[in-house]
Amino acid sequence: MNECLIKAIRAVGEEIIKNKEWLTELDSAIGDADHGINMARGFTAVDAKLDSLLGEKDAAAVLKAVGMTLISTVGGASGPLYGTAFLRAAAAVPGKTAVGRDEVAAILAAAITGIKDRGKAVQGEKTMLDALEPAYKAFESGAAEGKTLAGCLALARDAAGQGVEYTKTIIATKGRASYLGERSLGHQDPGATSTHIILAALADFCRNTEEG
Amino acid sequence: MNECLIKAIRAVGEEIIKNKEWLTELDSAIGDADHGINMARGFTAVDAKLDSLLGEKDAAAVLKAVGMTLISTVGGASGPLYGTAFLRAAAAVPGKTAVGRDEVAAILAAAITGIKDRGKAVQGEKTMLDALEPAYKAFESGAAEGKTLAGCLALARDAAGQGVEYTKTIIATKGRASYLGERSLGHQDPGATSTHIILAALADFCRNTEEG
Amino acid sequence: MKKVINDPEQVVEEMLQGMIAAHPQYVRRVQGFNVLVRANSPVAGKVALVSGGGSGHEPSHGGFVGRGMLDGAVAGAVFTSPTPDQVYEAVKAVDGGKGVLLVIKNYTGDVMNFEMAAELASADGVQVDKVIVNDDVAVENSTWTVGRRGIAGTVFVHKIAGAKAETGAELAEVKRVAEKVIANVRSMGMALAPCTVPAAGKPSFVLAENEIEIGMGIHGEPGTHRETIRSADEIATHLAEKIFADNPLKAGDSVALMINGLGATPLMELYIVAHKVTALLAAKQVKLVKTFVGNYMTSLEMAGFSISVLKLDEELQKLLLAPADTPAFVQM
Amino acid sequence: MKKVINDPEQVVEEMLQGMIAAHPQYVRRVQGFNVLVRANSPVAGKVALVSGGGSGHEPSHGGFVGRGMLDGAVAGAVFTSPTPDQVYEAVKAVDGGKGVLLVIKNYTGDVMNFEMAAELASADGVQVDKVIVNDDVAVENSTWTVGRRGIAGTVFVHKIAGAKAETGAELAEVKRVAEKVIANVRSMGMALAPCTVPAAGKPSFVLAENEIEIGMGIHGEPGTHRETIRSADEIATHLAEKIFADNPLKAGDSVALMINGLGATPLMELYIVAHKVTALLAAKQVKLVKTFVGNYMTSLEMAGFSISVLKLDEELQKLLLAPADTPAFVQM
Ligand SMILES: Nc1ncnc2c1ncn2[C@@H]1O[C@H](COP(=O)(O)OP(=O)(O)O)[C@@H](O)[C@H]1O
Ligand SMILES: Nc1ncnc2c1ncn2[C@@H]1O[C@H](COP(=O)(O)OP(=O)(O)O)[C@@H](O)[C@H]1O
Ligand SMILES: [Mg+2]
Ligand SMILES: [Mg+2]
Ligand SMILES: [Mg+2]
Ligand SMILES: [Mg+2]
Repeated sequence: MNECLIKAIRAVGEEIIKNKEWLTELDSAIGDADHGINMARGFTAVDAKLDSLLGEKDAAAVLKAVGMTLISTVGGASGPLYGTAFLRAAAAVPGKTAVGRDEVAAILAAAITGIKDRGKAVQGEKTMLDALEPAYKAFESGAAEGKTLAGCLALARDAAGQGVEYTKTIIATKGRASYLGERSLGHQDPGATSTHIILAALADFCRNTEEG
Repeated sequence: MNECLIKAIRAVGEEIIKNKEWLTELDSAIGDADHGINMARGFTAVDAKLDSLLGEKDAAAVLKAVGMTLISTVGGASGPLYGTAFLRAAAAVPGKTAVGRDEVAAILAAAITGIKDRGKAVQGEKTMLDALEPAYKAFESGAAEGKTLAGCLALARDAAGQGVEYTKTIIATKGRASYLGERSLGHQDPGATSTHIILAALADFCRNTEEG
Repeated sequence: MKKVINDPEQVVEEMLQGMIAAHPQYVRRVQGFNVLVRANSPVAGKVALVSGGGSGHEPSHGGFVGRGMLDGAVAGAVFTSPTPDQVYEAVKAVDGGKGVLLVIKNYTGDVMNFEMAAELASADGVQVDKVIVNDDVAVENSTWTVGRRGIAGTVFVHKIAGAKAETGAELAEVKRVAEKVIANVRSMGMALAPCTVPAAGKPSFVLAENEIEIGMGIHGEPGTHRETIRSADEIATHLAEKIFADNPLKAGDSVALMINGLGATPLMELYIVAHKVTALLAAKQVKLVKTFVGNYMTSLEMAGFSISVLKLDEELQKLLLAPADTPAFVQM
Repeated sequence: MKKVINDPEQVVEEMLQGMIAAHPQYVRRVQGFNVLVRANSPVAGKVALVSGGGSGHEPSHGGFVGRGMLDGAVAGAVFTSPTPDQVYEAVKAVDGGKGVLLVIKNYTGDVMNFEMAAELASADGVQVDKVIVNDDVAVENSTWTVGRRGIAGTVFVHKIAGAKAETGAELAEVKRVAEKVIANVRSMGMALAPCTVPAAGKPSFVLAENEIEIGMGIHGEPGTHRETIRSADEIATHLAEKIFADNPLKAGDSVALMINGLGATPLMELYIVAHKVTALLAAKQVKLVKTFVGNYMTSLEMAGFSISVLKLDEELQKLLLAPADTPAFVQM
């Protein structure tokens, strides 16, 4: 199953790298034109790191390695934030060798807490949290309805997508975009967008796995 | 008659200033884009200087003041060259209170010697000499044929114009344009052009004076 | 994108190699990291200063590594904060036993990455403290933002805290002086033309032929607003007055002034700005102790400039005028 | 044309006023002239150095007026040699009784105007001599031209002859050293983008997005040829090899290196060039005594750079490393 986790993370990385230019373009509108570049650099390094973890049984060990790699390669604001999210995710699934629906729920919850601890933002400040928090809620409600992991992730992805749309309607009060004041209106947040991409990649990956 | 000289020099200045942009454009092709700016600055200063010379009877004094003014305001290569030309012109008409055909011939000859002494160029190096030397020759042949001052100056102007055309066909070996080597081919020399403008203005002025 | 580079992915690496090849008297590289430290680091018996941030602000920060200023500089990717492990290596390489002060420009990414590094180094038993520079008055409503940004005024922090550290002062003292500089320095910038992050390949924004951007940051991010270009005197007065409004000056005050080029603005234009700003200060009967005109905190090849005014007391003045010897800042 | 200026006709005047307002410790203006001299000029018992040329090359030359370098700098209109009367005033203001050396860049206008000034000053009984700098190897066939141009290598003449003058040496000695520098320094430049003379209002040439100009002068005049843009390493190698061909280096030789920005090129790119050129020198087993990277001899906001290599003997090396204290060049 951790082979599966590794594959899932690789799938996430592929999507991030595919969207490198788009994310950078979004960041050039309200930031400093590097979000895609940063994330792609990070997930390229993660991909290499995962090669050395192929035999790893412990999900927490994989997640921790991913977190450390992101922290040491992404930089900027998103590096410590996504990195911390993965480190906390690791701490949320100690010793687990299989990652199912409940584990993913715990991972999402821990990631949110980690991002909030590190970045001191709350929902509504035009950050990745505006995608991740609604995604987690949707995931939880899917789980309450007894949906599969893939089903829950599909809900999470859609909620994240709505969260991205929502970021267009608000003024940034955290991160670099906050310097723009009203000028940040109308633009979607790059970090929320990358969170959406990550969740979409995970949803796709799990649907294919469950179906295949 | 020196009132006339002063008026003639003012007429020259007007034409130079009118052609400021064009001369600069010519210089931007094979030089450093300042010949028109330099010459216009110089003749603007000359115009102001002439105000203080209205009562001056001595042609040499007027020409010397013009030369000094050009030297101290034009700068670049053309400043010392045109300035020296006027200083030498002054020396060629000591004490004269009237400037007729013979005086102008002496002035042109002295100017050429001055420019050559100062700039060490000869004809065919793509400089102002390529306009001035044929102009002087044409002036002299007109004088030999008994033409009036205006007639001689018309010949000089036309010869200078041909000289300008000739500069398009040669490679510069003096001044800034020489750095271009073959790339200076096809372009007319800015300094030859300003010499042509000066002679044309003088020819016009004298024709009007003789006719009027 | 037209640049003198080899590979957009290698610009930071090759720049750092160029810096150590050019200035071995001043700096060496911490092997395997994008960290420059003094050739003789660690300096025993001295608090060490570490700064850094995204690359593209050269000579900030590597150019200020040397006696009287920084001990170490960490270079992130272009306009991207360096990662904690890089900062951590810098701290370890420069610590001479008296502790390390991190000079951080106030950007979310910089603050988080440097703080994570401080946590790592503290866990190792290194005494680490930090100051956060936020001199940019363009960002007005700081209750609604993450606070003002750090821009060119940071160089005054390097200079003055660096001079203090050189006296053998304790970490708390060096930090106190750095915070005093931060409390007294204000800056604001503008841009005529954008810059292009090599890896992005195109300019981060576009300005019309008659448009300028006011309140520029130093990362190619847009400023606070755009306006039609005005005369140098009008622009300089506008920026200076925002600075004066935020940190009022009275007759008899002493200041240091920096007219900082953003990368592509010729010194001629910077001196034309200096001409106006020095006149504004003279009109206020403010004493100008020293003026710095040049490229200190750049934004790649952005055209534009920033003005920084630092109010000086006797302590700051003495430290400002103390000697410094670094690749990009030498003072007798 | 997008510039931080007030009036194209006033740029030199306002720049000079800005320079004296910014650096009263270093320079003062000769009243009524576009001449900057040391604050304490004339310095008695010392040969004085005067240089200058068109404006737009800042920090050349006013930025190099100060102890250990120039005594006076004359600023012409943008890219236009100053007039003899201006140079003459500079000579008079700095002559401390031991004579004055004029450092002239080899351009027809500069040479003629400075020579006319020398004639005026000599007639006054001032001991005046001159050297003409012609370091630019781009201009090859010097029998067909007025000879090579003077570009960034001129700064080495200022530095080294300035240091010699500071020792109290006689005019002939200072001149000898200046000529030795001229004999041993070679430079070559390139441009990515043109510049605009304020009074002209538009760029002096146009380059396509993928075109560069090789063998650039410093007056916005075209270079020797155009080519398609190549990598930094290739361009740097091309320029360096032209320099090496003109003044061959052998293992064990000592040199100083200058990677000079033309105005709009970020330090990052200059250091990428430095990375390559220092490697080429190392491969030749040449000893690199000191490397200067930055904007020393600019061409307004032109993008591009030049490389200068100065072969050093013991005398030149010692003088190069001697202290200097000027607005734009400080060395401990
Ligand atoms: N305090 C914060 N909390 C959560 N997310 C944040 C915070 N600050 C910034 N972000 C996220 O980081 C993204 C920008 O990341 P990136 O461009 O990589 O870093 P930087 O802004 O340092 O260049 C923003 O779009 C936003 O989603
Ligand atoms: N040695 C010389 N002898 C005669 N004329 C010269 C010489 N050198 C340059 N010129 C003339 O000067 C003109 C350029 O003048 P200008 O642009 O004002 O000076 P600069 O070249 O210093 O910028 C050239 O077009 C040429 O006609
Ligand atoms: Mg960003
Ligand atoms: Mg010219
Ligand atoms: Mg960034
Ligand atoms: Mg000129």
